[in-house]
Amino acid sequence: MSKQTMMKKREQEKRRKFGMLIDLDRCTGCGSCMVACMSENNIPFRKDETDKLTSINWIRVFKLSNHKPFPETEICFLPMPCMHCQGKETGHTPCVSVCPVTATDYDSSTGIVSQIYSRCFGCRYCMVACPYHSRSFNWSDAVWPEGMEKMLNPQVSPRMRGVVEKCSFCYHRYQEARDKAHFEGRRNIAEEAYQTACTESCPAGAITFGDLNNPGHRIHQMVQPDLENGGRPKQKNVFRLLERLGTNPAVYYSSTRTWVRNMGDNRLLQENRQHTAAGSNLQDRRA
Amino acid sequence: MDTTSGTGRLNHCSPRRFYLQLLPVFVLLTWGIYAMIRVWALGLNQTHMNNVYGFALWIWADLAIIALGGGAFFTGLLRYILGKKELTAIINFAVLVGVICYGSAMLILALDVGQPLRFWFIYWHANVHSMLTEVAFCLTVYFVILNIEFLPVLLENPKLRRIPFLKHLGHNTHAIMGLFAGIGVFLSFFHQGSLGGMTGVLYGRPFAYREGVLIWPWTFFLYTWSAAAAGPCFTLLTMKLTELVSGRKLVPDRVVDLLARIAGWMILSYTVAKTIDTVYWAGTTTVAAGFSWTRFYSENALFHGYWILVLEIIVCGLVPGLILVSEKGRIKKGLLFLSVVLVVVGICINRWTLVMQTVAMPVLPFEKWSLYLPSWQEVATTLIPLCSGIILVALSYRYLVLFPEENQLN
Amino acid sequence: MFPGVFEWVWDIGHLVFMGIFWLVITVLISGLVVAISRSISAANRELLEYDDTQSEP
Amino acid sequence: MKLNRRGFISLGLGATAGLTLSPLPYKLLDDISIWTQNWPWVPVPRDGQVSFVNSVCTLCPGGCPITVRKVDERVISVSNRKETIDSASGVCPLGLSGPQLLYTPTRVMSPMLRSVNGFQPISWEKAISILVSRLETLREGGKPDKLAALAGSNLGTGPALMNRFLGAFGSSGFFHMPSADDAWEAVTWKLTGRGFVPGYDLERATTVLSFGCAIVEGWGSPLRSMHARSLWKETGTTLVQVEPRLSNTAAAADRWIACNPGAEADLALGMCRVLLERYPVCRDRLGAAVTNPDEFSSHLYHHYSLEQVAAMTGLTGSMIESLAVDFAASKHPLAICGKDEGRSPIASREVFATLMLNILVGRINRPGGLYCIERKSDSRLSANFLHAPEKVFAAAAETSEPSIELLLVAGANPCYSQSNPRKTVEAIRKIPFVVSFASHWNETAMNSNLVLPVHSHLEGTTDFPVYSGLKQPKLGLSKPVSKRLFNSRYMGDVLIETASRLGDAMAPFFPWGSYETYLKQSLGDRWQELNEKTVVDLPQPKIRSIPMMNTSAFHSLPTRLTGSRQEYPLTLIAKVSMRLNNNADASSPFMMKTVEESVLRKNRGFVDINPDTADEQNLSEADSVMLETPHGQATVSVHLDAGTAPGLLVMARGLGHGADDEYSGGKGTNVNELLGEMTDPLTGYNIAWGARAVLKKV
Repeated sequence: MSKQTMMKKREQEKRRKFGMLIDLDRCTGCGSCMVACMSENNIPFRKDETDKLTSINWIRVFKLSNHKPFPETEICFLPMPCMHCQGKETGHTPCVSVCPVTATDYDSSTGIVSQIYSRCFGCRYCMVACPYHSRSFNWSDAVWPEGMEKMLNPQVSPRMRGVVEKCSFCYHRYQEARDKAHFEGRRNIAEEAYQTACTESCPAGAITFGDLNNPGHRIHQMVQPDLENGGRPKQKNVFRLLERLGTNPAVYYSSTRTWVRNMGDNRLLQENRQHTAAGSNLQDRRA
Repeated sequence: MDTTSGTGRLNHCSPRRFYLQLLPVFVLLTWGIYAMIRVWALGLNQTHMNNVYGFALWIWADLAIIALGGGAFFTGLLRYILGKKELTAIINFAVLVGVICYGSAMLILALDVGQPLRFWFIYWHANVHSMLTEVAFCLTVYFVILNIEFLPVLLENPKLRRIPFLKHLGHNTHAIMGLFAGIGVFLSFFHQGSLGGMTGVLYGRPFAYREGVLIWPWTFFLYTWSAAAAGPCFTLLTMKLTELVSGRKLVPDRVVDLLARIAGWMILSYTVAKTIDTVYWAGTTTVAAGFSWTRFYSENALFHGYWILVLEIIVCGLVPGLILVSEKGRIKKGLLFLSVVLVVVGICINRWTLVMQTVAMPVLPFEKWSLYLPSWQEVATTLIPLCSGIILVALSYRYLVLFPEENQLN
Repeated sequence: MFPGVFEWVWDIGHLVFMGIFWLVITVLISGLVVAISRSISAANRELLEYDDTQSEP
Repeated sequence: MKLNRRGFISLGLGATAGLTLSPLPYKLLDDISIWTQNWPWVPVPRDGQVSFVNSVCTLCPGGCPITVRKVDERVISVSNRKETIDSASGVCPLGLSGPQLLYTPTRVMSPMLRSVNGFQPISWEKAISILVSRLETLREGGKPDKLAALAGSNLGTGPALMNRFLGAFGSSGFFHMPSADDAWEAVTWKLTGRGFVPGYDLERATTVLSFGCAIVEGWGSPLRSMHARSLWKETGTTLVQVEPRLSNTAAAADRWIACNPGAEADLALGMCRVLLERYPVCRDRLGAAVTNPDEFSSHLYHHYSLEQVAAMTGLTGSMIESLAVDFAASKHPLAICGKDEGRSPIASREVFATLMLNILVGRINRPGGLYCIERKSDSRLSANFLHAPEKVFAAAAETSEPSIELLLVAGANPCYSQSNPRKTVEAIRKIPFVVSFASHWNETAMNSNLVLPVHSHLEGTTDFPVYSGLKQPKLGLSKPVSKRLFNSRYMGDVLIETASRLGDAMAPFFPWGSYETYLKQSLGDRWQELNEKTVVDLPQPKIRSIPMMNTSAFHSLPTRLTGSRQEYPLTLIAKVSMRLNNNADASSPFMMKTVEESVLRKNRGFVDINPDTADEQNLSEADSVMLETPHGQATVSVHLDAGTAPGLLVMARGLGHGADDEYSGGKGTNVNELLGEMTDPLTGYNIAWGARAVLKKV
């Protein structure tokens, strides 16, 4: 192969691309990931958090249903952090490409989509661009009750009113691990040295986090990302949400249940619905 | 005395009566300003926007206002670049409307951002790949140009003319107006387009996403086009309203007819283009994204149903287009202005759906449609442009020469 | 916006965009300068003439 | 004049040009950008020395190991770090809320005395002298037996000390909130004469038949159960969930058996019958275990035919049969019981049926089976038997001359967590003087006369024995992770000081200078090891072989819901969720934030209802209704949920706390107020698993 392509390959190897695989058959919807994230990232809380449309969450747990009547009903929980999309062509992430002030950026050395709170001026264009609704806006001032500000994590700066925030894959933990490695004169960052708060807190062990480009990391084997195709999973039963949009998320899901996998793709879902509809019609005719 | 207004026109109403008539508008404006202050002081929790409706009433108002303000650049293009002299009768007014629209648009943007004091980051840390950056740059510069274009009109005021410098300034700026108008047209083409690009580039939002050429999605061109069509219509509409209020004839019929005819051809051609765009989008773009276009209109048919397409493309596009291009249609003034209204409404609907339906529509299969009702603060602030518009037009009409041929006509 | 401002990049898109922007600004300002300077001089001339007419008995 | 004008113009232009070119505007903008980043009200957390402390979470009986991350003296977060990432770890939402529960403003900050105008802070000195004088009056009045105490549990040194205190004072009125283990103990005690609690070998079982146990929603020791379930995914163990609704556990199970609510025991006995009919080996096992096998079998034959069981459970006969056959066919089948989190007392029948099922498949004291862990507390049993706290309070309230004059409450919140909380509040308020030891304000503290602040779960050293279905019970040691924030003390220290003040009659029984000395002494040589490891095995004798038992007492134990079907056509049951604190205290703000819209909206709680049932009642999503049971009523909204059995109403536990905390207070309804009581005829515990209910549109 030509020198250039070899150089490219070496580049590729040097680059990290952190990603997440969530096993939907293991997830129990307990909510630990959400709470762990809140406490790790100084996410504010209000007296009434029942309006989920104005509530700030870096990771949300959806409850999917197969919409069948009792007792054929099945449900499945789907945790959703920021997908850290690689974008159609690398870096052309839906939100990053539209931010007028470069307040959010795709770091091609980690595959993490950053958010600079002190830069964001709150136009919310990124929120409109994100098909996953992974971004939250600070509609009000964050207020910590007397004494509770003591629990704030110094590694993450609290946000001011009027800016957008989102999951950062606990970037500060990456920095910590990187600095530690650098200090110890190592290049590579051990898999266990950098794990997100949600991964760490999951009692069901449903979340796997690591470097998709690193064959040594478990996630690489569990997903087998096709790096030529924006990291499309080669592994059976592994899928991404809205694959067809070409956002190329770094968050993968796996489930052995077909109806769950269909939930990630509008067309599959539709076709599936049509099939079942046809089926029921037949039954009707027979009846 | 009667000639106090100094525009050399007689039978002006007394200042007292003039301002009394404007009083309700001022009241409404005060309400809007109160809401505006609340929003700036207390933050965007004053609105009913949420994490799904990141864009809402305000952004729609922005897009609509700027489209309608397009009359200034398009009339400018016809008058100064293509040299349609007869449009002199209305160009001043068109520019005034433009100034008002763009001024309001910028005000609303200042309200809409969460950190207004950081507004200048958009220039300072500009991300040139963002359509919004393009909009912001062009908008600001073009607003300056509009003011320059309006300067001569302002300096026509005899009181100001007494100052030689200003008199000459007015004359000189007018002399090189072609240059300014030229830049204005150039910029308008881009920012009108970029506004369309804003939603067009959202490849995460199948309802809004469009393919295109280079960095520009089709909506980029459609927006410029529709603005060129709707702008003049809005100018004509506001002019007509001014005529009704003042009870005087302000612009000769041939001018109205000319502008209406051009607008007619624009809207008609736009409708054709829009139809092609829609068909291609429905048949190809959305399918590639894994959607069937019917879903966009059937799942929430009451608020976002097929009726929107019919209303926007047929009723507010094709119909007025056909009327305006036909001699017979334009002869009947009632019909002419009806279709002008339709065009204006049509463009507002178009901007509405592209903002609202885009965010209302769930992309994830397991999310639901979410609906939104603006808070009174949003409504009140959105009325500011209307009120300030009325007031500015009234004042300008009273103290400036907006319609050069007014006196001959009366 | 200005070279030197944090994150200023020299890529093609940046150059084109900023190039056009500054071009427009330059044209605009020069246009204004011309108009203003002409007006000032004209105004002064007028004033002088005015003075002359005054100075005649 | 002319000059002026000219000067004016040039000046104006000059000034504008000058200003724009000067650095002033840009400096100004820069300042603005900095200023907009430092709103005065946005806190800037101080950085500092990071440290990790291993401890044990005592927020629920699970006693899971935790690692607390600190920056200087500040507690930042709770985790459960492991050396290798793929080894089981994680923390539940409640455990993760540790820092919030430590720093919350709802902490009791100093001793508080209730007076006519609310609670007033007082000194410890004063507080203790009040307590002492109260005790002295009791003693001088010759009625020391009118002193009673209620503890959260009967495990560990805290309750032991309290019990000792009462004993020394001359009162037998020590109670604790009854638990599932107490029910097991009582039942097995009745059956065999030896009380034991179940030690489930979940990890090695190959089929787990769960009678409504919320395995992934906090059952037993929550993390351990969760890990077990994840393990099953790998080992291929089948989880069969018997539950009337599609709970998260049912959803996580390999098979969901939608059995009628309250019919779990019937299903189990039905399965027993199938086993006895089909397999001689089962008959042999029965013969080896009970003194009256024929009586038991004939009882089954008469009352638990497939048809009868099908009628009771709402399942088909074939389903029941296959269930039994598959269960018996599995290598290591294990039946477990204890609805929801399996902490409140279980119906005797259910314990009995589950035990029998495990006996018939021969899984007692066998790998992957049910180990019998002895608990020798017969004295306490006899004391507690048919004396569940709610009854005692009720009695105390009814008699004209109160049977309790001074009540000490520690680690319990009966005014919320007991059935009929309203009744309990009345009863408690009738007691002349109530002292509660509490780290946080709760419903019971609000209703006491004297509130004494104790250390929160991250501030003190406490031993924490954990049974909750563990095959090998554990002893944990919770460490003082944070320095004490408020003027709080150990309950033990207060008791010791009080005793010494009460003079020679009491002092000799409490020779230790402080609670910690007592703790060290009582732990003896295990203290060192425990201090290092924070969790050690609790040496607990297993009963190798259960004594022959007589089942006759268990053949007819009617537990029917009160109220008529005509009047109350529906059935209300409760559901638990990891996102809410289902124990005595309120949920943390973070937990409240994770609660779904279908459970709570604004301050209105929801009940799940099957869409068809909703149609019959012509209700649609989020309609608000008046929910009435024979025990109480509440305004709620309905949530249409296909996973809920027709005719069933499901309400979340852990809501409707007293309004003292604006983050959790006054939100939703406390389901205990609607469920009321259902007394178990053998143990006397409240085993209300539901209530007849009716919905009325409002």
